[in-house]
Amino acid sequence: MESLVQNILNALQWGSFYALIALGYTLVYGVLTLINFAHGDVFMVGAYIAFFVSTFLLTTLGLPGWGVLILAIPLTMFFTSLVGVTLERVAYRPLRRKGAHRLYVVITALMAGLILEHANLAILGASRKAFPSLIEEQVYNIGGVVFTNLKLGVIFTAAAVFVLLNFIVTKTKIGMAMRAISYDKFAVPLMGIPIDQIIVFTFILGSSMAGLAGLLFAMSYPVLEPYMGALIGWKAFIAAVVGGIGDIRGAFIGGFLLGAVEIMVVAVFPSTYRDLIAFSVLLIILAVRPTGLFGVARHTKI
Amino acid sequence: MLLTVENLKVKYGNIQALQGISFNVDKGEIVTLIGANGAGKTTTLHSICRLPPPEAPKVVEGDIKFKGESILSTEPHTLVSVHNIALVPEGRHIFGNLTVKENLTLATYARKDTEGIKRQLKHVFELFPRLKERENQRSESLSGGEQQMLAVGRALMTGCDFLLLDEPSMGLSPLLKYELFRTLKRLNQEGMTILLIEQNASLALHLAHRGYVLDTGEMAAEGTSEELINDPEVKRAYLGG
Amino acid sequence: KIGFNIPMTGDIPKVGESSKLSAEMLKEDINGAGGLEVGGKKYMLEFIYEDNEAKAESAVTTALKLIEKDEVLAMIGPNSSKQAVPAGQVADDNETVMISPWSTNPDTTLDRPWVFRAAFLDPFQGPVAVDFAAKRFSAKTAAVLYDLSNDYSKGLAEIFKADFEGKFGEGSVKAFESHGTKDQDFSAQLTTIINAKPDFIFLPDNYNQVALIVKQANQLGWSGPIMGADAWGSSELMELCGDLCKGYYFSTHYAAKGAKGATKEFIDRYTAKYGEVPDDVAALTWDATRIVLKGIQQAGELTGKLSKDREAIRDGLSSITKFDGITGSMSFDEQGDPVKCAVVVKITDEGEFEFTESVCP
Amino acid sequence: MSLLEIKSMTHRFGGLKAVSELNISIEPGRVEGLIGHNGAGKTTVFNLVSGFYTPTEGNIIVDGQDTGGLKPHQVTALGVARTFQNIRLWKDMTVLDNIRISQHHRLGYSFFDAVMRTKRYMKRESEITAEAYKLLEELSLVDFANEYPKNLPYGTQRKVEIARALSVKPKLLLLDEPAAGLNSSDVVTLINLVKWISDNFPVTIWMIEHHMDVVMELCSHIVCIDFGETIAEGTPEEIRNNPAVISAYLGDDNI
Amino acid sequence: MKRYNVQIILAVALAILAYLAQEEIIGKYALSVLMFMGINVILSTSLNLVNGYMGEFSCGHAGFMAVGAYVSSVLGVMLFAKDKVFGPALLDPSLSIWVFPLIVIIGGIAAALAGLLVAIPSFKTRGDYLAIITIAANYIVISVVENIDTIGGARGFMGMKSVVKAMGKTIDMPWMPIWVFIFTILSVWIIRRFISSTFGKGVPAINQDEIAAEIMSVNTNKMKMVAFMLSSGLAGVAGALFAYILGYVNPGSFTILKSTEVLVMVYLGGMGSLSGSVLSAILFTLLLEALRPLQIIKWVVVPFLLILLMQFRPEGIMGNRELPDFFPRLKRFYAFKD
Ligand SMILES: Nc1ncnc2c1ncn2[C@@H]1O[C@H](COP(=O)(O)OP(=O)(O)OP(=O)(O)O)[C@@H](O)[C@H]1O
Ligand SMILES: Nc1ncnc2c1ncn2[C@@H]1O[C@H](COP(=O)(O)OP(=O)(O)OP(=O)(O)O)[C@@H](O)[C@H]1O
Ligand SMILES: [Mg+2]
Ligand SMILES: [Mg+2]
Repeated sequence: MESLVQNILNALQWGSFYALIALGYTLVYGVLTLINFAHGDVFMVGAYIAFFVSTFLLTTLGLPGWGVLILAIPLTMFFTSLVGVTLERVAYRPLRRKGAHRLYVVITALMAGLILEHANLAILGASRKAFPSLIEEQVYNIGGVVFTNLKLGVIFTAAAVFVLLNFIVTKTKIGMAMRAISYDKFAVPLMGIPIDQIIVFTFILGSSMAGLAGLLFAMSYPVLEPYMGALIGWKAFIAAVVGGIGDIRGAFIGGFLLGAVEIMVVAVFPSTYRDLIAFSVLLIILAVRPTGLFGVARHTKI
Repeated sequence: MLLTVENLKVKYGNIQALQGISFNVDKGEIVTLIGANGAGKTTTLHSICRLPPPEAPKVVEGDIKFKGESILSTEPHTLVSVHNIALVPEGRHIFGNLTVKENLTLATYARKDTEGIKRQLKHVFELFPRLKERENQRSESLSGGEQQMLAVGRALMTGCDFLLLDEPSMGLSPLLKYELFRTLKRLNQEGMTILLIEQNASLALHLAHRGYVLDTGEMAAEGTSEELINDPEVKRAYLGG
Repeated sequence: KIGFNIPMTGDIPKVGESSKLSAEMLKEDINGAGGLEVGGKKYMLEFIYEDNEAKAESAVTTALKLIEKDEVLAMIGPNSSKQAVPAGQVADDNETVMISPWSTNPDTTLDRPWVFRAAFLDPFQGPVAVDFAAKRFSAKTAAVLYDLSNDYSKGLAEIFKADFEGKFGEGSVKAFESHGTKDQDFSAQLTTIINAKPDFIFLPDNYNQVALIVKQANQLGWSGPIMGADAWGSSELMELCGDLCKGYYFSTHYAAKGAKGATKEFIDRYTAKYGEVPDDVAALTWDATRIVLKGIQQAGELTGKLSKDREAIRDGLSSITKFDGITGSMSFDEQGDPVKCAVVVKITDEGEFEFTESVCP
Repeated sequence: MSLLEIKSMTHRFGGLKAVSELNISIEPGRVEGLIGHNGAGKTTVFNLVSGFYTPTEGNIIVDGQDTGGLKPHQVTALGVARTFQNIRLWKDMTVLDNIRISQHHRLGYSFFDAVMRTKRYMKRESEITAEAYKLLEELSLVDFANEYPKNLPYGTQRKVEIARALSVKPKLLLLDEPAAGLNSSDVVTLINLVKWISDNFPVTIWMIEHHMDVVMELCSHIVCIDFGETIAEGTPEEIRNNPAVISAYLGDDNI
Repeated sequence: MKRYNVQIILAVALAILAYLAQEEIIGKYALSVLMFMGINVILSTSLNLVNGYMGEFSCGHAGFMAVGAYVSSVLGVMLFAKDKVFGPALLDPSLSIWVFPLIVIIGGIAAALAGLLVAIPSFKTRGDYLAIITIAANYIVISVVENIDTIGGARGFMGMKSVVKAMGKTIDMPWMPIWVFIFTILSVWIIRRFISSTFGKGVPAINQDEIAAEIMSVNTNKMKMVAFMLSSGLAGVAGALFAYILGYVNPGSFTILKSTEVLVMVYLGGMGSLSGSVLSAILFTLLLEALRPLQIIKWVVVPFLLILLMQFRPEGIMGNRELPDFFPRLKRFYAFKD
């Protein structure tokens, strides 16, 4: 029993990261139908930015841990969104302007991801970085269920981010504009909407969330390496799709679902079958709901 | 003159779609542009609205002036938000993944006057009661006619005073077609300037004050509606008799 | 002229980097002293580093390029078995000596007279851990967490399990859990393990994962002993793991703290030069390269004819009966595998790897 | 016997009843019309007949065979072809390919024939190509055989779409608003084309159209539906003067 | 006569290649690069069938490659080599020359069956949903292999070299380059013939308008199945050859990274351009070899070059055209589009 509750808690934490990254995938996808394969690596860069920001604040300014954290959150989000926006400006936008097939933009994203990884490797060397611990981690044990303040913080943040993004996308005009662009780019300027601004805004949102995820991730799993974003990025993409890509709720639920499936498979079955079972479960979900949990099949009027 | 088009030459890649056309629209007028398929009517509107690449036709020569100012280098969205020009595009291009209400709201993106928006919405629902009934339906499941109403309603929501319409009656039942034209007339009486493209030339000319006839990228005839209706050339080629 | 077939990009760039740094240091030493003396003549060393991207097919083309185009006398690496096994085939087919510093898969050298290695095999290290744990922790039960996609980790885990259960009976390994190479969250596996209440956890993982696993085990309330294997032995372990790893043990090739003689000298100089304590890859590459050099010296003289020299080097290598490396003294068996001792080290409170016990085959 | 019989067919989209208890039968050899207000369910009826939707209730019988449970391509093989309200040609393939591909149901050779270039393949391929050219010839589209549809004028695209449907060798040809977007002179051409097809091919034509001139000119029998139900049927004359049709559909042309 | 021109040219090319390899005029290194190039050609052309011609976004090509590699390896080792698990050789080694192509083809067939795993969901799903089904399929294949200890699990599987050696002992020829050459040509040839037939043109019809295709008599489900199975089958063939060239397979060689490499080749060449895929596979392989001296920087430079290339040719090297569209004189030799 405790171990079930314990694993639910584990799943919530792990799922939070999938969810946070999946949200970024889904935002960009929701607007441009672009699978931004560089997103996992933007997350990695986010973690590194968090690392540099925190060590700078810790050592050079000598701030206390909690102060560093409070400053590091906005700074990391800001710098990471710069990375995302730069990618958009330098790599994706020119292609869009030329009317390239969207999959060429996807491949460009893939390439951009490779560049981020290996530029990091070339510049910083192969040594892994240890993320400094910013807050005193408290281990609580309630009835055999063990958790830390960090774990709760992560889960709470993911939920808060979801609520915020969901509000932006469904309730505000800018959110409507984002959805409109994904459906029919042609008519958007006719509504007086500056299309490029909306796209940049989307990238800012998505990559700052990746930055936030990077910071939290680095705090929870304090070993940083250039390839850390690749796998989790792919899996978050899968989570986003299973939830119904382009849908904020889908990404959120999908992320937690994937986290839960991975954790629960390990908890119940021999752990060597984890990928096998986890991905089979996802296939079954897609077989039952071919457009993901929240995805709506796009009507083709004929 | 509200809108002046001077010697407009437009290309798609190497294809010259407009060979240098000139026309103008005055405030409060309904002007119609008729012509065969592929004559360049849509191209003309798209050049005015400066659609973003890659759909954009390339203006190689000539000028488009709005209220005496060239609008060739303005960003497309500012035409709507600053100059109050709205286009109802060919093929409707409604946002199918948004509800009817959201489509209408979105069109007010650049507007800040909450009161004005409210009034406008009421007005649109008055013009098209069907839209009110379908307010919360995903708009891609609307029928063709309903979508066309939405496209017009959406253009009105931008708060425009100059409306460009590209074949608005395409696919509409006769009943609705007449209704739409009556609506356009009413809007015009309320002060809206209208530039209308229409396949059904006789209907268009009956509505409009003036008309232009476009033929493979060149202006073939122009005049008041009466003059054109009675022009034997025009009659033979465009009025089906 | 010696070729290095190492992963500088891909999954394990650190391995390539350590190899390269270590080899560079050795080269400077020898060339600084006027070159390597073979049969009375001095030769300047030339090392060629090629990136195999941690990919099997790339390791093969790299090997062929080194052997054929660059005409190296011998090849060091590849390091991990995924690349070393196929590259070993290439080396063997093309009659060029290859020595893998790090690969532990028996297939790498099996029936390949031209292929050698510097590290001991998994079957040896598993029992070392069993014996040590039984003695030191008086353990009767154990739990294992290993990397399923890493053949080193998997092999070691399986051998450990077989040996442990052989000693303490079926079921004494109370949990046998796995994870993937790039995983970062191990909470579910650890929950299972901790609930099984083993006497200790055996963790044959790479040091970067060790850091994460130990931290997460702590967060889940584990306070018992953990024991690891040679892949822990990186200077980065302490940097990544911090205080949490202190007090744990692992078996490895050499102990940095309390090292004497050549080993100590190596460690000190490497540390001074690169600002980090050499990890096991660095030490093994150092030894592997020196073994090759010794093989060359044993060959007597270099004729300048490639195939003949290569053969001479192989014979020279096989004839090495005893080699005193910084990772201990070793000799090669008929497969080209080294016979050498393992040491078990303890991570001290200062974060140093302290010699605890030496286990020889 | 009727070529097509729709028996008390109902179709729902979620809660919306787009077609309700509809009974229509189409007699062979004629040109028939289907009119109705926007959203009346006309296209939905065509989608049901061509097998793209399966009716919630009721049956569709084509030439004596119930199409229940058949896939669209199987219905096509039974002899039902159609055009679309918005042109749906394969835009990046030549007109000739467009025509050839829609003979897929009677290719008569397999994957292995195609890869091995067997005799059968060679024979069928040349037959198919010859038939396609013949059809293009008849519809005087042959000049465009190697053009891409996207580069053709709108009116010609409509015509190519009709040609593509004919290449199926249908017994029943469904035309969904063929005159939409055409200007007056193209409309005249279209009327002549449909007449000519009806006279020269063994095919029954059923069309949806909002252009009253076209419908009145071509159709010998017209059904008018509203909210998925028949509100009137008869000859053009009867329809034109039917008060229900006027109030629900034709409207008042005084602007 | 004209019809046979290409066949003759290819046969001569094969003979020259075999001769050069036999006499070691091209070294083994160059030869191995050539062989991997051939494999990349098979991979990129076969993926182009699904991603370019059919317009799906399959990202798990390496999974099918793995199936082909493992099935043919196990089969070959079982038949012709002594192995710890599979016991002594079942057939006489001299038969290996004749049986080897069969083994490769069986590897392909096994991969084609695995392709069904993806083809069937594709009836209902398109685009990006299908993309992750292929990714999942890739993961599942790897996971299955890792969990089967008889084929080595993560440790990998070997013994294929002895099959290759058996061929060489029977008749002394550079067998692997010959087989790779033959299978590469064969793959391109099959795909080309398939997509130039009216039957095969159902595939791009699905791409351009699936609804129209289904309603205008194309059995879309069947076409998808054929396309997916052909594509994954050829990937399996490539995998089989890959396994025998290396003499060793390891699940780590067939991860999603490998899949993305193939993706890059397809889009670099141009969607729906067969000659583009061939060309880009060749260029890509050469580029990676040529830039070796850059070491770590290589993987910054290569993607950067590719991004630059896409800025200038946003439709890939060839777009959706074929070589003869650029060099009309080639048509004299061979009509690429008939
Ligand atoms: N995006 C484009 N690329 C290339 N050529 C185009 C493009 N759009 C239109 N054309 C060509 O430009 C010419 C004018 O087209 P346009 O769409 O303006 O005609 P139109 O008068 O609106 O016709 P319709 O009544 O069919 O809408 C035509 O010959 C058309 O083929
Ligand atoms: N896929 C769908 N999902 C939900 N509702 C639909 C769908 N397709 C059509 N409808 C609804 O069914 C009704 C009938 O639509 P249909 O397209 O058949 O109309 P129509 O008679 O062809 O109209 P038009 O003349 O405008 O083309 C409409 O109210 C429409 O909103
Ligand atoms: Mg137009
Ligand atoms: Mg309709």
